[in-house]
Amino acid sequence: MSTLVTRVRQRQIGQLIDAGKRLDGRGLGDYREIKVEQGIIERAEGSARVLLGKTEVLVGTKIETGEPFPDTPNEGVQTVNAELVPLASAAFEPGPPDENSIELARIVDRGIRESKAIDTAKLCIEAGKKVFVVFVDVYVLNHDGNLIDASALAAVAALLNTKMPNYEIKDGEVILKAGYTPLPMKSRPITVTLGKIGDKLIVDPWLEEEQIIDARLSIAINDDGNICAIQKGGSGYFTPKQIVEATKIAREKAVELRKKLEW
Amino acid sequence: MSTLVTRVRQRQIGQLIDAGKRLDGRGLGDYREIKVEQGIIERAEGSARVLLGKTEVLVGTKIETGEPFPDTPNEGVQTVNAELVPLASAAFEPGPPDENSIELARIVDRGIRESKAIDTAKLCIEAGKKVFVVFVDVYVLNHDGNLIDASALAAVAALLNTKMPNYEIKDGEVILKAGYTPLPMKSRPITVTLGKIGDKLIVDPWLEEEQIIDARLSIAINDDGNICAIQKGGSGYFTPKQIVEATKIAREKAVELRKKLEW
Amino acid sequence: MSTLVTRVRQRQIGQLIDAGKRLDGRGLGDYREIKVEQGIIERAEGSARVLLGKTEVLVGTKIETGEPFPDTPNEGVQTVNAELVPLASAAFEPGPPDENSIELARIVDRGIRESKAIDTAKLCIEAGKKVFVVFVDVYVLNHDGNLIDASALAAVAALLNTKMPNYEIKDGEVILKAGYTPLPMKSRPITVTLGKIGDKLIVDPWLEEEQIIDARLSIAINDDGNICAIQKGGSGYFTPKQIVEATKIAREKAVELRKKLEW
Amino acid sequence: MSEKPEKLIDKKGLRLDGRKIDELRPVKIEVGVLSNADGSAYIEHGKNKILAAVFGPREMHPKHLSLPDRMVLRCRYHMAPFSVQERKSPAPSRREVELSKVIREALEPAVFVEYYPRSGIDIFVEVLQADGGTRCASITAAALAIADAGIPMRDLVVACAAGKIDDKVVLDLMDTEDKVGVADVPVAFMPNLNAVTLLQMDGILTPDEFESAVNLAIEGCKKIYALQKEALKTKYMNTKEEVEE
Amino acid sequence: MSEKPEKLIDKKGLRLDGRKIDELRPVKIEVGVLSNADGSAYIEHGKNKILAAVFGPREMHPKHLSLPDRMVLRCRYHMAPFSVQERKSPAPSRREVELSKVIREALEPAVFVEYYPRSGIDIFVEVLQADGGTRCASITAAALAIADAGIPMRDLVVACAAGKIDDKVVLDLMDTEDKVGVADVPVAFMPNLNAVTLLQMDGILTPDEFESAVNLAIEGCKKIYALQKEALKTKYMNTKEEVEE
Amino acid sequence: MSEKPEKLIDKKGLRLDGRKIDELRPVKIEVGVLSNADGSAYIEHGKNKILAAVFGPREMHPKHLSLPDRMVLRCRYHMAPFSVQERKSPAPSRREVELSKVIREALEPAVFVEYYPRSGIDIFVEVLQADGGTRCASITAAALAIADAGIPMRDLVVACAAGKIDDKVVLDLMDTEDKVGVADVPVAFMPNLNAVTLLQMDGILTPDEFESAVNLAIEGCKKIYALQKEALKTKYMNTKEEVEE
Repeated sequence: MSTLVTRVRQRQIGQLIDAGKRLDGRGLGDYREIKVEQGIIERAEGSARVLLGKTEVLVGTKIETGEPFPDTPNEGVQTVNAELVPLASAAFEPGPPDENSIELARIVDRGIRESKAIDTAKLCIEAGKKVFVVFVDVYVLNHDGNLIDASALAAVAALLNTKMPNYEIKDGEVILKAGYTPLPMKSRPITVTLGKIGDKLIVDPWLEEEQIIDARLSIAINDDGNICAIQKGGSGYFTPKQIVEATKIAREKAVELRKKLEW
Repeated sequence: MSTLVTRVRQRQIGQLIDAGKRLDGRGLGDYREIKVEQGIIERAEGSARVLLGKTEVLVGTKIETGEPFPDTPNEGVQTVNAELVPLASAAFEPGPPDENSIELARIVDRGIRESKAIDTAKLCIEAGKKVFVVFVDVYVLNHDGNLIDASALAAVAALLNTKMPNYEIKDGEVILKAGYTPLPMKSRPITVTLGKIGDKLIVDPWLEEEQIIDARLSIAINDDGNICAIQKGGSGYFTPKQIVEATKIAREKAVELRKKLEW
Repeated sequence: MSTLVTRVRQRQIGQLIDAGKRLDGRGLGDYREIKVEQGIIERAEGSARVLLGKTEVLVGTKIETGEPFPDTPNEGVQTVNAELVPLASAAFEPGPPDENSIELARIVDRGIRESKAIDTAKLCIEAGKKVFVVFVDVYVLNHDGNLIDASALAAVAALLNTKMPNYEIKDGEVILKAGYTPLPMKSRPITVTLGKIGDKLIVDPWLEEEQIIDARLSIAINDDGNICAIQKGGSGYFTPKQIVEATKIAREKAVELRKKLEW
Repeated sequence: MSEKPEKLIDKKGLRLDGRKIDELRPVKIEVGVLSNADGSAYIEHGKNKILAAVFGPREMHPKHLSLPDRMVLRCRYHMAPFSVQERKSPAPSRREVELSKVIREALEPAVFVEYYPRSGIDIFVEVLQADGGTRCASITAAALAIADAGIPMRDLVVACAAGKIDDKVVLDLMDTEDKVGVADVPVAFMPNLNAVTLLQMDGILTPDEFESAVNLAIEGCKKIYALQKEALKTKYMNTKEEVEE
Repeated sequence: MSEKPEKLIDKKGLRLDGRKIDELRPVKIEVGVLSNADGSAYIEHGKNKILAAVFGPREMHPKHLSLPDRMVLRCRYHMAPFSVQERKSPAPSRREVELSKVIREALEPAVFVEYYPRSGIDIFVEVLQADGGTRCASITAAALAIADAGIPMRDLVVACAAGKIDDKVVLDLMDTEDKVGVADVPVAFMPNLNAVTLLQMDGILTPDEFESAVNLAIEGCKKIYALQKEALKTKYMNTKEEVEE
Repeated sequence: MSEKPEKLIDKKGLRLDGRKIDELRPVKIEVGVLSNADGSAYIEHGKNKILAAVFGPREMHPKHLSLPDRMVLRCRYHMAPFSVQERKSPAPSRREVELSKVIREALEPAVFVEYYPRSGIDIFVEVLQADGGTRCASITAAALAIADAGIPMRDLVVACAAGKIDDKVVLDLMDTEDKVGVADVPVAFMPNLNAVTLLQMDGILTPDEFESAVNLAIEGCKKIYALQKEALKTKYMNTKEEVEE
């Protein structure tokens, strides 16, 4: 698209939102169509694919044994990594993670960690020495906006789908046994991202909207409606009043999105 | 050389080969002069220098102790690294290995590994815990074409020249004893590279020929004449018939080159 | 400053030095004002800040346990790192250490190491297995010339300020006890840097002088006046006579600088 | 680690997954699966699940990599951390660097690179799940992604391996056969031009076995070639329908 | 490792360091502390000791990062190896990369970026000692460094956290409260514009607690804002004196 | 690990390898040994085996590193993995980075850099086998490689160390003497200009010992200088013969 066309279109998107409408027909508080598929990568301990409109994110989990952190010797370890895979967008380049993929990984990580979604106490094999490490790899396959919500949803869906190997301990060695147990989960945090355009808040901004929003606010909501993580992004600001409004919207939308996990 | 001169010269090289001749007087199936010197780096456990025309490759081996791979707990480890040392060519730049040096290392590695040249079963110190690791470092000192064959030959020559420390095990610790034993070797694979120009195959392309060949085929041949590794390279193709022809030539030339190791 | 102004000014600096004078009024053998503050970073095991004119260097030390080097199983480990922090100069860029910061770290390291300033024999916890590791982190906060002397002085000041945790060993584990002991120090090496301009030697060149000196010579002097490390830098040379003269000056100035540590 | 099976071919001549000696694993191909790439394709070959995408032709960055008389191909073959048994670090391994190179060189003979001087295309291959033979399936998918991007080609490139397990030359090794077997010979092929564009070999084969393996792999290629063309046609039909609606 | 305290607030309603629930730690600010930077500031906020420096506006390297219609801000938040309990490697951690981004985005709304097209500024933050709340203190100092560099701003940016410890919402968590507490809510604010430019949250809060925390943090910001302006004035007075002498 | 010898000098005043106190190790030099480099030299100094090559003068990449009024020298000192007792990783160590710098600065005073503005030369040094004193032997070889590349020089640079072992100042420390000895003083020298271009010291020396060591090292340099010139002459004679044939 030429720059001129882009600008005309951006102005149009902005004017529509100002009037409470969106280019793709959604209301300001509507998500795009959401599809969640669980268990599609058999080699992974757990996996899920989320389609949020044309945005596509695949999350796979792997479980390995490792050492606990010194300050939590009785708890398993959770580690989240995100790859903005170059086939997802002409703007993504191969190479070590940049600030965008690091921020994405850390937002997804925080939503799960702060809500204590994984029951890490049940992942301890030998206190202070050996625990299970849960690797959550977020793989962005197509970028059409709002990677945060799609990634967070796919991560929780993959964790709910994750199986742990049964094991026993003989002479300090972990011996795998037949069968699997589901990964012990305590909650299902949902992250809802809102964009601010002028004095309007929109839910689930897609790619072209992301290019004109002043700022975004991503809010993780726990099963009980409490807030468990927040991240403001972008070069603009929110008023305190907008922040309170955003948390209300996020709590409502979280209920809606969480249903996608009950399939 | 100016681009024009280069093109005229390249055309000339191509036309000669078409007529079954080469600029340096060789026949299509002839190697350049080959010199192999073994044991020139006293600090290394083994070493060899190969001159293939003006192409010069030095290989040094080091032996250390380390852990075996989980799936081969009773076998020593072989690891090949190649450096396209910047003094070898204006085209080589210092820095981490690029795709050319990684491919070179992996071709050399595969020739040795797939032919089971090193008797890795004899390099086990304590099953699953401690084995000997054989480092093979390929050091390209002057690049005048066909680095693959020169490197593969120098690597095998260096391995044949490698001495292992005598040792005994006391309380789980490796105690070195006086004297050395030759590294246990089971075969001497030879890699022969052919270039394709039009419908002609040439053996041992040198630098200027490399710049005009469509593609190359590197074939590792074992002592018994069997094929143990192949790598096609370059942006062209071979017909199935040419591939069969190439393996025949490779088997003949391998016998010739292997004699250089018996010096 | 424009290039022309710079050149005029550089010529002026050069001419003054030729006449035995310096732009800032110092004599050729004078240091700028020196301030040493010890113990300003409470989280660090030791710390010191040195102001050498406007040059500002902060050094912090940390003590951790680690493995000794195989050839000195009974000795603790000293490791020096230097960061040319980008806020210290428009010429410093963030990123991995470049040759200048590596050289700086190694000069500081050598002054301490070769004078045996730290009594590393007293830092052994369990021979061959566990020793104390002393991390010396040199942090250049403002660059106005002669980073070497400021860094070396700050490093020794920080080491003299360093406290070690008391500990006892139970079942091979290090158990920390209440209280601290000073890091055992055996000497206080001082590094003196001289610049050569034409046939003149100047002490403590500041930023603008550094840009016109032919070469520098950094000489570390021990408490007893012996020489314990030297580094020539820069693209010029010294005559043998100048070298001898430089060592004499360095021995005198070292006495002067060492007094700053006795505060 | 799974245990090594003693026999890879049973008395009836069937392999661990019930296939005959010259039988391909099931192959499923879809073209045009990603909205942001200029061309894309998805392949399931056995349990391999692989996405390929092409961006370009476009200007090269950095510019000095571009060539005055032809288009430059760049290729990245990459495995997802969860695609294999033990989690793989996302940083490219030496194996991935080598495969990126040989895959690029397998595709290049098919592309009319002289049509787009001073420009480049980027070919990205992501292995979402690996099951032996990922380089071959990657080539098959990447060739389709190039075609889907509308880049003129001499022919599609299709790839398949043959190999030796127990004492037999067989088609299309899956993971266990690849690891435990005697030899593996991946081959990429342009059927219309009778041109082999990738050839590698691991293991030990007599010259005769090698020749059989190459020929068997080429037979496999030809079968997958039909599926490639089918997938392209399906994409074309759907696009046509969309346009006509 | 220090042991976890059982109670973070005592019976008198005082915290481990004797502060009341809505009390800030001592804050000391100095502007113009580095001679080579175009602007600089030093802050002690509790035991946090942080230096911020600004270089620019200047040409961007590499040039292709510059923008035709605005100035680009770059920011590096970095911790000295000796700033924390266990020595930190000088290589940037993932946490430092994220904080560099959110700090930059907290400062950007304050800067008239359109005044300096095709140019850039570099903001360098060095944490010399860390004590909880380093990102907030970094923003407070960095905003002053930008102002000290003479770059036109809509307002200063000031930052402070609130959080929940035991069962209370409190102001300005120090290290132990941050680690042992229930939740932490760092907020950056432009008081004149009533604009929140950084907002993060860790932990669990009810919607009401969250709203209280945001409001409390903003109150804290306003107090530090007064100190910021004081520090700027002091720098200006000193400079004026120097000029008049 | 080899055991530490108790005495490095025996009763007859001879060292472990039989040398006298002021005796050099055997030195063998060859110029013009690599066909692709613009200049090259090979040195065996004791058991040190070192190759040096020069490329240029040529355009600098990236261009912004070039200077309008002079040629830029770049230098990489690098050790082969098999050059030392324990295999060395091929990635450059901090020691190699420092030595690259001091070697470059030892060579630079000899080169008429103002003759080639906006251009650069690359000096590559590869230590194939190390035996103590590699930096000195590297300088000796690199200076010849520069001369062999036809770059105008004020003088050759030649280098040699002196040091203290047991209680004596001695010439040209080999590996064990370097590791077990008291001090090491590597010196690079331009004999015609009486100019010391590299000077480093490790260990402890009194001022008098230091002065003796520098003088002894310079004597060693002068002897090697003769061999350098011999090697250049040999190269020149051979080239002349080739041309005349």
